[in-house]
Amino acid sequence: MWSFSNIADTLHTWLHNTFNATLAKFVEMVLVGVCVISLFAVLGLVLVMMERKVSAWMQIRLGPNRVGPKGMMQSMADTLKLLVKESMTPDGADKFLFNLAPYIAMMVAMLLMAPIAFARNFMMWNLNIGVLYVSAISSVSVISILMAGWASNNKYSLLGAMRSGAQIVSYELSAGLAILSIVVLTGTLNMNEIVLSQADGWWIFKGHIPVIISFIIFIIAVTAETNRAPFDLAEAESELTAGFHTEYSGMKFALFFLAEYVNVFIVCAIGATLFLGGWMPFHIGHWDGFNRIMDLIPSSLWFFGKTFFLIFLIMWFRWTFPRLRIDQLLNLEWKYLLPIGMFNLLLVTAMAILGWYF
Amino acid sequence: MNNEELKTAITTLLPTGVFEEGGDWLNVLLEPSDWLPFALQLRHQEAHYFDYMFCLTCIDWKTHLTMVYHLSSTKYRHNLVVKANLDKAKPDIETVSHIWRTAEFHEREVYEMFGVNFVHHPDLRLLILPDGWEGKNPLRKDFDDPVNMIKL
Amino acid sequence: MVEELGSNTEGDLIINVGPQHPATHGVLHLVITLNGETIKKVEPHLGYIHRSIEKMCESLTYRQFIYVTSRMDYLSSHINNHACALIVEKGMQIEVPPRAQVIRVLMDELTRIASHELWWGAMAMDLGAFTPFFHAFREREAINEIMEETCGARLTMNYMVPGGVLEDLHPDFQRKVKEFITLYKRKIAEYDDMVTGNIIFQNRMKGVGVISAADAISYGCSGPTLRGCGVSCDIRKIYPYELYDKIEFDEVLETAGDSFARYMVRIREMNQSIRIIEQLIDNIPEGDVQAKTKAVLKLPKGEFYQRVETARGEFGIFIVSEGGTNPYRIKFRSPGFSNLSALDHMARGSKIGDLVAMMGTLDLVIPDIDR
Amino acid sequence: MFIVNYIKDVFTALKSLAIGLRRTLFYFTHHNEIITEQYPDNRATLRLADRFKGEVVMPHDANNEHRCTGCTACELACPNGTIKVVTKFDITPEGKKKKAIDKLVYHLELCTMCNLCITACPSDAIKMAQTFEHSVYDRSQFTKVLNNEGSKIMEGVE
Repeated sequence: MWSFSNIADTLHTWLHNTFNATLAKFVEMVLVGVCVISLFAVLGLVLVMMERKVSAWMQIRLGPNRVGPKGMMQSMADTLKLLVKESMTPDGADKFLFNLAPYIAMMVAMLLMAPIAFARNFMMWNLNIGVLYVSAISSVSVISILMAGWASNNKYSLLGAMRSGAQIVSYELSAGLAILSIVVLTGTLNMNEIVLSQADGWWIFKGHIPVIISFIIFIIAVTAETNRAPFDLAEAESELTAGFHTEYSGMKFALFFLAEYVNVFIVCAIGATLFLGGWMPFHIGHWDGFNRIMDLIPSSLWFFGKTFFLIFLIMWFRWTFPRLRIDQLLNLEWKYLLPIGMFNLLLVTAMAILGWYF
Repeated sequence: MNNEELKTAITTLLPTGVFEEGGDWLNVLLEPSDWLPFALQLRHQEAHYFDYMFCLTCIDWKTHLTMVYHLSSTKYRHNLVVKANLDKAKPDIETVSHIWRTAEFHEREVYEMFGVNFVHHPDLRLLILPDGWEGKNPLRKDFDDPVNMIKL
Repeated sequence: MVEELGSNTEGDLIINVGPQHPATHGVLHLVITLNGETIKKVEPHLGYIHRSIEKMCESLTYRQFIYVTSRMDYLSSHINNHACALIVEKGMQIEVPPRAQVIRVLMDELTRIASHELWWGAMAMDLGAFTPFFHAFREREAINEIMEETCGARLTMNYMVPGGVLEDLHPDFQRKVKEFITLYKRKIAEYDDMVTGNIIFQNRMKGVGVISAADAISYGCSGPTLRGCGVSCDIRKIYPYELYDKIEFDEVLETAGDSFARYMVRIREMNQSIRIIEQLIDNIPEGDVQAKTKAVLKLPKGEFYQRVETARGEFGIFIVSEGGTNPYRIKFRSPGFSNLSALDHMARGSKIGDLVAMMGTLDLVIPDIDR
Repeated sequence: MFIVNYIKDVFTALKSLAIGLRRTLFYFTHHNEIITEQYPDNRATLRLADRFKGEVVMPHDANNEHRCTGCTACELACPNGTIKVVTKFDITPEGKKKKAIDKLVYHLELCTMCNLCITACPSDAIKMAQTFEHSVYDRSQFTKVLNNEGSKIMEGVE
């Protein structure tokens, strides 16, 4: 049976047999680059489509249904439209930073892809400090937003960027604490090992209530970190028109847009890895028959299924809740999420020491 | 208070006021110079308590302008119409925007539409007309705009 | 612009909200002075949709000027038309047939519900929740269909004429209205689920945009804005017109004076409107829908004032007649204009996000303000 | 006590959010609640209310005859100057001059569908049509002549 890891291995051996080591390495790097970029494009299209359909059905609408079968090509058409649009740089903007910002947003999203385990034995970089790497790199995305807001020379953008700065810096903490609780339980920072530690059950089931609390905190914090409603203060439409990307148009806007969706995918992938067992199939105790059927489903499907479930969750929040105000947003973090998260970490640590998990 | 009672009460307040007949409400016509002290009494005297100004406008009678103030009381539910005739060449009247805050916007509207000058108004600027509007006041009868007004 | 405002200090941020801005629902232009996120001053600049309807009406006859008022507060155009019809009837002492009176009240209340539905959706959207907007339109659509069938239009109905209404009710009217009432009663609970009960929404609304009763009266606020402060000001109750003194309904009052109070007034007012409709829908008397009027209407010399309660507050018409076929001077006292003047007072010291919540609960309709 | 209130706050907040989430999930899964009308596709079945005020038209019968006497009542009733009646004099067989319409010009772009012209018309010559797709490429196309080419007044209409 084929799987991603088999394909990768076959390709690896073939390349090394055909070319010399340096060239083979180079070709592999190019291939990985192409894969990441195409994954980016596909993810952008799929997630935009998904968002539009989810929102439409919640809003008793049909959603896009004209372009292509069942409207599936709609986001393709939109991308095409954005590509051919004039990408303007306003007078008085800091041109270099203004044009740089979307690429930084993009680059951050790309870098975050590296340590994610997409399927059994299939990841770009089996990094031993994967979790730390992810939390470190994801903080960089705030720089692109601040840069965009400042360089636009627009007051709305500036306000949006400042809001976003305060927001991301605060919510990093609770996201970090939630991640830490799983690290405490597994004793490793390696994404692959975290997945492997869940072979006998996902952490959300194994870890009792403290892990469920961490999971809820994680979901809330990453929703805020990716600037999605109800925490979309950085682009709050009814207050700041479009926040930090008010002045962006055409492809530069599309890059921000894409980066937002890819960020959503990545944080959901991390959430799925940490709490829902990554590519690990769903197993129930000693039901061997059931477990074997579950094993038949490819590991990549498990991974994407869980990730998309979490993405749906975040979209569901977006289309249900009103937006918070900036002071309430910070209140929520500093008065509720952070204390609860810290206390919860204490519980998890006690649990880990005493071995009170399955 | 009904109109008759109001009439006697106001006569004591303002002996020079002229009452006009007709309409649902009591109409009193006064000199512009009497307006501010009279307004203060209407607002603050417990027996009258006209705390709600629901309409403020002006009429261009070609020979003169007439300010019309519609007052009402949320406590006693009585209404009063106060009018003051203004000289068209020098239409000055004291502002009442510090007594009824709603008058601030309404007076700005009357200022630009009729050219009435409200003395001591805190912020007498154009409100509805575009910045830098020059020329006549649109709601006066002699205003003519051959471009934007469609003649039927 | 900066020089004009005068009172600025170093470090203040001056932002133009509008004329094209998602939260202003039209072409309202607010110049706000900010200190960080905190609002120091809000200054409305009006007139982007000013059509000088008052001047236009001076050249229209008493039959014609009714239709211009539909274009002012387009969400409660029926009630505006009603005020016009009432003032002509008052001036000429026209007796309106009982059937026409009932129809008018029914239409007024349906319009009020439709207006509040749109407000509810738009208000939730201002606060960042998009879904309620579409749900509100489902109920509003049902009303629009009823209007379309009977009045022949969906927004600017032009159904009131001096002396009655234009045409008799459509045969389906009663059935459709009853269907709407069932739909409404089923769906109104969802409004609480999605918006009213939501903790984020409540935190955004409670204690925001507080105005005291005395200030609200001084600013000339009316309608839900004033009733949210606990001041009884429903024209239907205190100066009844048409049938309203014979109908049972409660004036909705809240005491907090904040955005949430104004919100609750509107939500509860919809239920009262449903109550009025339920009372009348089975008791429409038979008879004419239009009184016999002269071909040319002439108001006697004098001054006339008529106030009605629109969805936004007290709408008044002041007509000075010289006895001719046209009004000599006409003044529309629009509720939005006075309500807007209180915005600066409410907004000082709150955050930008709150400004949106305040504008939402004031329910601003820009043509109503600019006229 | 503070801790109890704190926890209570968190739970009531979460509960209120869950209620909202349940409501949107209901609509997400119940597609029969969708109310979208796919407009250009349902043109064939779309029927507007009989009283819908779309535009003013002048009905003609099979003999290309209308009921308009050219009395200009509609022109006078219109608040916006939408209708312009251009009259001419026909010579009747008896040799008398008779007033009739040459053209009834209607400016759709000025019309507010107020129905005043219809109520003013003494001979029911004009009525409201239920059309609503009024978009055209050029503004001049909004100016319409309501009576057909070569049409004349119906017998017996005064």
